[in-house]
Amino acid sequence: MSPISTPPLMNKKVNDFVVKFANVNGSGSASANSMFAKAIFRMGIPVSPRNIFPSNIQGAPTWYEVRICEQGYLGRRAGKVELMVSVNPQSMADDVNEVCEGGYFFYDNTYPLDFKLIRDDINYIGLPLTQIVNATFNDPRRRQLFKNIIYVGSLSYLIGIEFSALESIVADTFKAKPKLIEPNVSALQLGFDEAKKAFNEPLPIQLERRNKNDGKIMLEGNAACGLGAVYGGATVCAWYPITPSTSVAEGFEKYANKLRKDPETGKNNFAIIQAEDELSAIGMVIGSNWNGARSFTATSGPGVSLMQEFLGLAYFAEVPAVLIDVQRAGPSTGMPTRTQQSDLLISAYASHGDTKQVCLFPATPKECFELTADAFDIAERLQTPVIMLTDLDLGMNEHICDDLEWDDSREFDRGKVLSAEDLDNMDRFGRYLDIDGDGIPNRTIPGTHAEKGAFFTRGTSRDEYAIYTEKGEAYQRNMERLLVKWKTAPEYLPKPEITNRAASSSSSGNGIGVIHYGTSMAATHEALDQMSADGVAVNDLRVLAFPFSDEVKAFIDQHDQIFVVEQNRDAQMKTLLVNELEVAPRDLQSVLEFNGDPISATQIREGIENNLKTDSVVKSA
Amino acid sequence: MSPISTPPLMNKKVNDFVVKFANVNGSGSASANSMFAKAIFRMGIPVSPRNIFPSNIQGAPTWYEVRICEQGYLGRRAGKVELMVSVNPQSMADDVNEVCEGGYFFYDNTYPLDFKLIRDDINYIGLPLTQIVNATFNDPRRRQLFKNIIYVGSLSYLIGIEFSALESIVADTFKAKPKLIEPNVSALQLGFDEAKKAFNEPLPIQLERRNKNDGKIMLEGNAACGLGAVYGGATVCAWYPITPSTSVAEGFEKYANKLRKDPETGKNNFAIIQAEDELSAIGMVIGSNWNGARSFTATSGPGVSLMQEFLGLAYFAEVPAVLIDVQRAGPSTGMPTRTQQSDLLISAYASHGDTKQVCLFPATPKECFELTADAFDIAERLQTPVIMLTDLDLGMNEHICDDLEWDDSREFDRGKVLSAEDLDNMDRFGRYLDIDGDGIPNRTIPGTHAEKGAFFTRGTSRDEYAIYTEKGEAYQRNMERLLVKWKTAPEYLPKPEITNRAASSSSSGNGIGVIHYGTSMAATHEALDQMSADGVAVNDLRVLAFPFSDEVKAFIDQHDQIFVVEQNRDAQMKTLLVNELEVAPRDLQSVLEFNGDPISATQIREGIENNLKTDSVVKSA
Amino acid sequence: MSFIKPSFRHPSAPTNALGLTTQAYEGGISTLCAGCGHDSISASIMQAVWALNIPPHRVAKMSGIGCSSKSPNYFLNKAHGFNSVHGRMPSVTTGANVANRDLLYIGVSGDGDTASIGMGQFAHVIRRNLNMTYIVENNGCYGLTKGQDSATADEGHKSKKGKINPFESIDLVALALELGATFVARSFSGDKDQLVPLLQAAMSHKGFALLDVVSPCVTFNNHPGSTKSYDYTREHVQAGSVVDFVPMEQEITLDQIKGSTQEVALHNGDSVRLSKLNDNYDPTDRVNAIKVLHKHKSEDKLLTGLIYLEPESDNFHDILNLPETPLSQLRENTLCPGSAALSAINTGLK
Amino acid sequence: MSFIKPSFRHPSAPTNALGLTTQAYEGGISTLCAGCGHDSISASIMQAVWALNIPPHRVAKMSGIGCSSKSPNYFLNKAHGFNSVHGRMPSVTTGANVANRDLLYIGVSGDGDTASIGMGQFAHVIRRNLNMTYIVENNGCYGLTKGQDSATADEGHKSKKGKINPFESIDLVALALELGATFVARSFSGDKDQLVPLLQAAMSHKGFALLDVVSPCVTFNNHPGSTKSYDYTREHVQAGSVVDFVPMEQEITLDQIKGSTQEVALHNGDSVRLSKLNDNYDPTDRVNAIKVLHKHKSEDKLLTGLIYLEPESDNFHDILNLPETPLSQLRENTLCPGSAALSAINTGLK
Ligand SMILES: Cc1ncc(C[n+]2csc(CCOP(=O)(O)OP(=O)(O)O)c2C)c(N)n1
Ligand SMILES: Cc1ncc(C[n+]2csc(CCOP(=O)(O)OP(=O)(O)O)c2C)c(N)n1
Ligand code: SF4
Ligand code: SF4
Ligand SMILES: [Mg+2]
Ligand SMILES: [Mg+2]
Repeated sequence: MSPISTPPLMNKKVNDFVVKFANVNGSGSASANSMFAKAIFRMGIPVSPRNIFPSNIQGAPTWYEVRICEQGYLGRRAGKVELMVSVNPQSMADDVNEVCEGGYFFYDNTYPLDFKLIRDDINYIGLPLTQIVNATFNDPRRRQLFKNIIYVGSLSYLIGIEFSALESIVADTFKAKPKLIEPNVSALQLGFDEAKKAFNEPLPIQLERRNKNDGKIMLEGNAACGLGAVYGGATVCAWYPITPSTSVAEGFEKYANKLRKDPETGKNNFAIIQAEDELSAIGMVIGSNWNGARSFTATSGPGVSLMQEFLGLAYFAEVPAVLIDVQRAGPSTGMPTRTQQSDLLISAYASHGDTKQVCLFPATPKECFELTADAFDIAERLQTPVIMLTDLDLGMNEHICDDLEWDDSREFDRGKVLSAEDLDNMDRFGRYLDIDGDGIPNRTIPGTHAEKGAFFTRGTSRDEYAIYTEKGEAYQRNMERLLVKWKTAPEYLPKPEITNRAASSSSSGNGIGVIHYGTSMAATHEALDQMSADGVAVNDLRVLAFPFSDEVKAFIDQHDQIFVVEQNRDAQMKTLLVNELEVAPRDLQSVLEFNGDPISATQIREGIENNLKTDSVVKSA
Repeated sequence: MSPISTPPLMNKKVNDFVVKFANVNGSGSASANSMFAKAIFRMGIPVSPRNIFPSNIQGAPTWYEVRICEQGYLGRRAGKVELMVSVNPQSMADDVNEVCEGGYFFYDNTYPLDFKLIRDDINYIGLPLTQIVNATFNDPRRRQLFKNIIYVGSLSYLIGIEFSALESIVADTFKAKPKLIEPNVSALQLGFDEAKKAFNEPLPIQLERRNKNDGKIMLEGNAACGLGAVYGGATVCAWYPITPSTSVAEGFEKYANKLRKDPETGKNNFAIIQAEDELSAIGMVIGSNWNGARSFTATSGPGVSLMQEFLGLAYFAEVPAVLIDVQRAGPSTGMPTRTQQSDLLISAYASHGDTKQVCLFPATPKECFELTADAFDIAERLQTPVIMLTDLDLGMNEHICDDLEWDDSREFDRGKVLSAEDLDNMDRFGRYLDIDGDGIPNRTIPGTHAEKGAFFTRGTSRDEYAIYTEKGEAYQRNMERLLVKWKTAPEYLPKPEITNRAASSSSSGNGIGVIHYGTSMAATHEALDQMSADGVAVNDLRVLAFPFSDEVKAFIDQHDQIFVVEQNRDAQMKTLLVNELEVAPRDLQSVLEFNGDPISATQIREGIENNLKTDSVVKSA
Repeated sequence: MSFIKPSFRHPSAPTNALGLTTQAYEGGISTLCAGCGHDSISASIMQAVWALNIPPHRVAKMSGIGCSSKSPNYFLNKAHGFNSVHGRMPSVTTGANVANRDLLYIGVSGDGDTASIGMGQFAHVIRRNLNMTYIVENNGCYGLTKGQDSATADEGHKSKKGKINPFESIDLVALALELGATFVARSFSGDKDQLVPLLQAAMSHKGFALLDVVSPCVTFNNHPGSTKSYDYTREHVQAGSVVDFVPMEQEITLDQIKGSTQEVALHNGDSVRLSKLNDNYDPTDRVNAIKVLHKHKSEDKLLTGLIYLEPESDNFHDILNLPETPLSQLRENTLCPGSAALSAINTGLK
Repeated sequence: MSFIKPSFRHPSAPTNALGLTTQAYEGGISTLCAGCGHDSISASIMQAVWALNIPPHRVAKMSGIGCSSKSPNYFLNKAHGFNSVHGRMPSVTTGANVANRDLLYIGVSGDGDTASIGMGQFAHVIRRNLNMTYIVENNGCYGLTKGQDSATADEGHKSKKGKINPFESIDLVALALELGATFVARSFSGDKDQLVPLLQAAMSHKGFALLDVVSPCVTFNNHPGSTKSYDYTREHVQAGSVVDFVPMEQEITLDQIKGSTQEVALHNGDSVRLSKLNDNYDPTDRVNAIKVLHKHKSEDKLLTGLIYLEPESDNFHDILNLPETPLSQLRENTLCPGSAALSAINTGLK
């Protein structure tokens, strides 16, 4: 099929390759692309699709990179791709170069290929897509839309997507508009048939049905956060649009409309407020929580910067608040459609003065769901803001994860909120009095009691009874109590997840440990499993929360060499570990990736192997 | 003089005691108080006065604590005071308790003293101040104002302030309103005479003329910053009122009006803009600097929180900016009229994403002057924001320091700004191209050249030629260049100041080192000199800038035990040292004070001595 | 610090319908300067809430930062208060209000807090027609930071330091009208007779009510040359529709009402009685209100009174389609859809 | 991405007084959606600057964040631009402008950028009467974040997703009038004949000039039900004082001018010629302008044209008493008082 010489042949690869689609944004390719990934999911094969989109609305190049991985590794696979589906002339030159040796470049051959795009080490497979749609449809919009469906049909033939899987997705997608089912299936069939006609045999990269996705779903992290907020009892969502966090509020809206409308009155048992900016959004969240309603906001880096003053108020006045930061590449506007984990410092020590903020780090949509729901309990229990740090990769891409679960016996933990009865039964109420020795005082909600419990919430110094004071001792007592609370915090936070790959500790040392968090998980596990398979055992600990629980320190102490994997330039998690656990910085080596792409196993493995101290290596069992 | 029993006698103390005035704020005591301190200054005796004022405007207790210290230590002296001048009934109970054993409580005995205020271990000295003023003046406002002058006159007698020093101050103060000189001098004389009449001898605490203040001035740090900005060539000051920074802009205004009005046209060669908030203030500063005018703002913690987004933009787009943060006790509104050093983290790593910001830490008004002027050179040389961290103690109190100096041959360092000619003589201009290998690119000012040098400044990712890009490699190159610039930075920053007290390094170890910064200087030096006198030699290093120069790391390496003295709860400088220099946290021990009072030598000495490892002690020479 | 509890206890200590004397509505000792206009407003607020028979603990006192924003400390001790951050009272109040629609929200702000740093939130809380009373204690300066001109300082006004303000002032009343506020009034801290009924009407209004109250800063802005001093204000006040608030049960007649009167119904069934300067003034005509306002301004007169009222409008609770039960009172059974619903969702994600 | 360079090259390539063709005023290739109103505005801006004979590099292009705020990239490549942060263009422009009074400042913002997050800075840059042209590319939505309603979305307007907007829109023109803006105009991206002269007049005005330009978002806000679509706007536009800009040297006559005309002098000696719909309309009467605006609105008409102009007013440079030489050009000799002055200061501090 190659126009010039015979390219190298590719060995047959089953369920282990990458397909990348080069589209134009705003051209409606998104639904065709997701149909492609979903069909593979339904075939029981682990698959991880990722959108790579520009910070503009229409007409710019956009890619959809789908990794298929029998072994279930869902992180980004670095390197070139086996199959490029090129439907964007604009980016073709770059796209051609992305194909691996012996790989395939699928393109619309209605027009001849520019000879400059010809490489002799890859295979070109052309189908006259434009010609086909022009011959089939009259309406230009349909031509555009169905072109995408047609190439999915062709791929069905070329790499073995079960046609029935595609059909089932079409049926599900257009359940509400059944008239659209038939044309879509026809378009798929057309693509299939045309490909079959043109190519006498399918490609050596092939999909084969498995059953690896039983008990699993495919979901975007942001939607999962929105759903988690519904389950966690959030009633007020105040937000301001910003990529890549917008779909958190949209997710909440979608699920709340479905699950939270009063069936009798039609009233909303929730409120969604598009604020005028992020300062206002977090102000509303603080106001609602102060007044007894669970409330949250979602934003990204620039929003977190704008929320600093309010975060300091909430820390110091001890008002619960939940903030979901879907991180993107900073600083400043940075690369707003690329991923990064670089808002740790601004979150953990948000605001001027001495402050410390609780942070959560989910790694999967399921954890987005769970930790969002938990965040409300944590915020009320600890009476402080909880900042959940997810990222664009997790938030805006569909990821396979386990089915979501909910324990119906679970009750919201409202923390130490006093009822009117409690107030009646107590002496003087002291809002900032540490009665239990855990640094967490009692709290009252406005309107609770006619005579007792009212106080003036403020960002200024006050004594245990919330009376304004400028006395240094009272101020200091309060600040020290906040540290006691900080020590209490891990008790209420999710524990780290530890995976031991090393045989039980050898005498020569305890080997290598890797610390990571959030979306570095998949790639880290992949890298370490590979190393393990190659005889080098590496344990890992995934941090789920800040402040750290003792297990994190123990893990560091138990290993001879520790790597910290992060998707930022400045090793921000390392800074937190060093600062809070009093670990020596030179005991933590960083593996950093910060170019905006999700980190890959290859990068992690290289980062570790290039820096291994041979005496800390422990062989895998 | 004591109403009940004979209190212990105090030994004679010359030039080494503390006098504290308890006033009502808004009562006009400020000028009388400062006359008191200034007179001592003019007697050639080291003196350090401090205002302790409430966060309200009128009627609340306010104190003025004046330390007189022959040896020249200007830090706050902790502990009780030798003489309390009590003119505020409201705070009398507390004030009485502040007097040291055998000390003196000076009060208005027009009304009898509440017996509950009687301690038998101190001396009460009463003068009928109210009665005197009522007999002397008719106008209630004059009665109020002159009461303050009268007690200064009395003190002149009681502790030996040279009357001529007071007279000279009155003459200077009312140079423009000579009619006021006589009544003020008379009031002083009246106080003097009444005291002499009432008490047959002066107190055992006495002032004696010295010549320690030759070549010295007395100035507030904030005014010095304002003056430094005039000398540093700032033309635009954009600010928003906030305690304790307001007087920086006021200082700039005062000096600019005096020194920067065009004598011919009467036009202002400067602009002062009271912005609508801090976001706007920093935005204006960035706009001015971008457009080639040196510009700065001054604020305090809450303002720094609000400026985060813009600080990230300036870091990433590489726009110079100067920000003076006069720190106060946080978090949130905190204790707005108390001092603290707790905005280090929010400044050093300001904004979301990976950012690092240049910070300066002056310790004296002279340094406020110099570092403010330098800050503009640094900001333009490094093309980045420079955040100067001073504090309420330094900014709002008069401190003795060396005469200000200026080298008339000094030129502003505008950094790598290209002229039209430069542009003509070069190939393609690359705004973000690292030509010199120091990470600092060339810069152009709008309007310079008709054809070349224009570019689009932005907070988004771009390549070396300022062309928008979403390519990960280009983004990464840029972020790495910023790190190169960061490494270059110390070259242009003030070096740390090291004081060696230990004899040259002994074989057993290199002893103890103390790291401090800003207003902890005076108290640290005092503490270490004391220890040295007592045989324990301790060296110290004062940090003047962030990022740290190599000397800081070397100092840490050279000592067996390092203490870091800070006025915050969370050891923020330690965090920076650990993070940037890869020092082990356990090698840095913190001495922290954060209750809002300026740190004292006593606290520092205790903090060190309670934690001394005996094997790191080196005897002083 | 005034040391005077702004109290207004009557010898016979009358009680309201709840059986409470005004004492139950008092606050802490004021730390404001003696004579500060803000303290008079606090006294009027207590009086109004008392007269409206609202239990003190059913009020939420919201504020930003400034002398004015401190003042909620000095009334209604039994009510919760939230002294938030500078210029952001509206957002905090919006959140609080959406959480619990059953409290009465009294927001107290200053002209610095509102017209400078808070301008954006001010505009948007109006746009949302949040059910609250928004009081600007307007002294034309930044009291707490020692008297800088604020954005409501009049052009040509002379500051205590002698500087002439070169900027046109922002008229919050005109702005609120333009932004669609549904209740707009102005008063003077020294005119309790007008202020108390206006407060009552504002608090009874079901929607956003702005009350711009000229409140002299005795310390920094009460000198000759100031256009926000007691003297200047007294001289330039032009009482527009003087207001009397008429609770459903009982009609109060005030002697101060001059001219012909018109009764405008409020949402809760109560009504305000307007006393107008001339018969053409219709306080429900927004465009006319803007015109009259500008006319008074051009004549150097300060129009006070109820300037605009839109009795029927959807407030933010209506817009959000909220249930009668406050959101803060909903519990797990209402809020959490449970595992069965989750299974269905899982199925949809396969 | 339109791939079309918004160029307007004429076959005969006319040159302006500087001898430049319009080509010298072009920008980069637009990455906005094909058909986006913003691109038309860019083209009009180029045309206006060209026609005003301003050298391209003497312009500073200022913006916030949004599709609209990106557009300065697509005109005047030879001018510096500053794409700052969301909603804060006014402050950056204020700083820049004070630094160098000699450039022409063109600020481009969006309705999200201005009426929501940027509301405070918008109000205050008006209050300062900064000498700039402030263009709001008003599409009633947040284009760049995919079409959420903005605060200028009209009440009752239907979003692409089918939601009805329950909030009253903020009318930036009315607001600017109320806040004292000295030049206020509205236009439509599709009406170049009106837009170009308005831009020229705005750029010649010595003070703050607001140009609110309805600029349909073809992708998210150009559907039936939208009140900011091309169709809706075309139908509802009511051209008020249509404007022709008359440079001092040469008079342009435009056929579009209807009705009687009135010439209003601009500060720089040029003038604008107004074509009024009726003889009573006086664009220098602020209160009347507000009234007329509201009247049109109540009749569901969108008034475009030059709505208000105050030809004589102190702009921010005057208020700050700045010298003729831009501050950015002052050097050590002027700025640094030197050691002798410092000695005197030292003496005063003894
Ligand atoms: C973010 C922030 N900036 C500045 C301040 C300082 N500050 C405190 S009160 C105030 C102005 C108060 O003026 P206004 O709202 O008019 O209240 P007033 O004191 O006049 O009643 C300012 C600027 C602050 N607390 N927070
Ligand atoms: C602080 C901050 N918040 C949110 C965003 C996300 N954001 C980018 S553009 C935009 C709105 C743009 O709307 P508008 O100004 O109307 O411009 P348009 O795209 O419609 O031209 C928003 C909210 C951001 N960049 N920064
Ligand atoms: S400073 Fe002014 S506003 Fe503040 S309390 Fe005093 S009089 Fe009132
Ligand atoms: S999304 Fe709308 S505003 Fe943005 S470029 Fe496209 S059409 Fe224009
Ligand atoms: Mg005020
Ligand atoms: Mg828009």
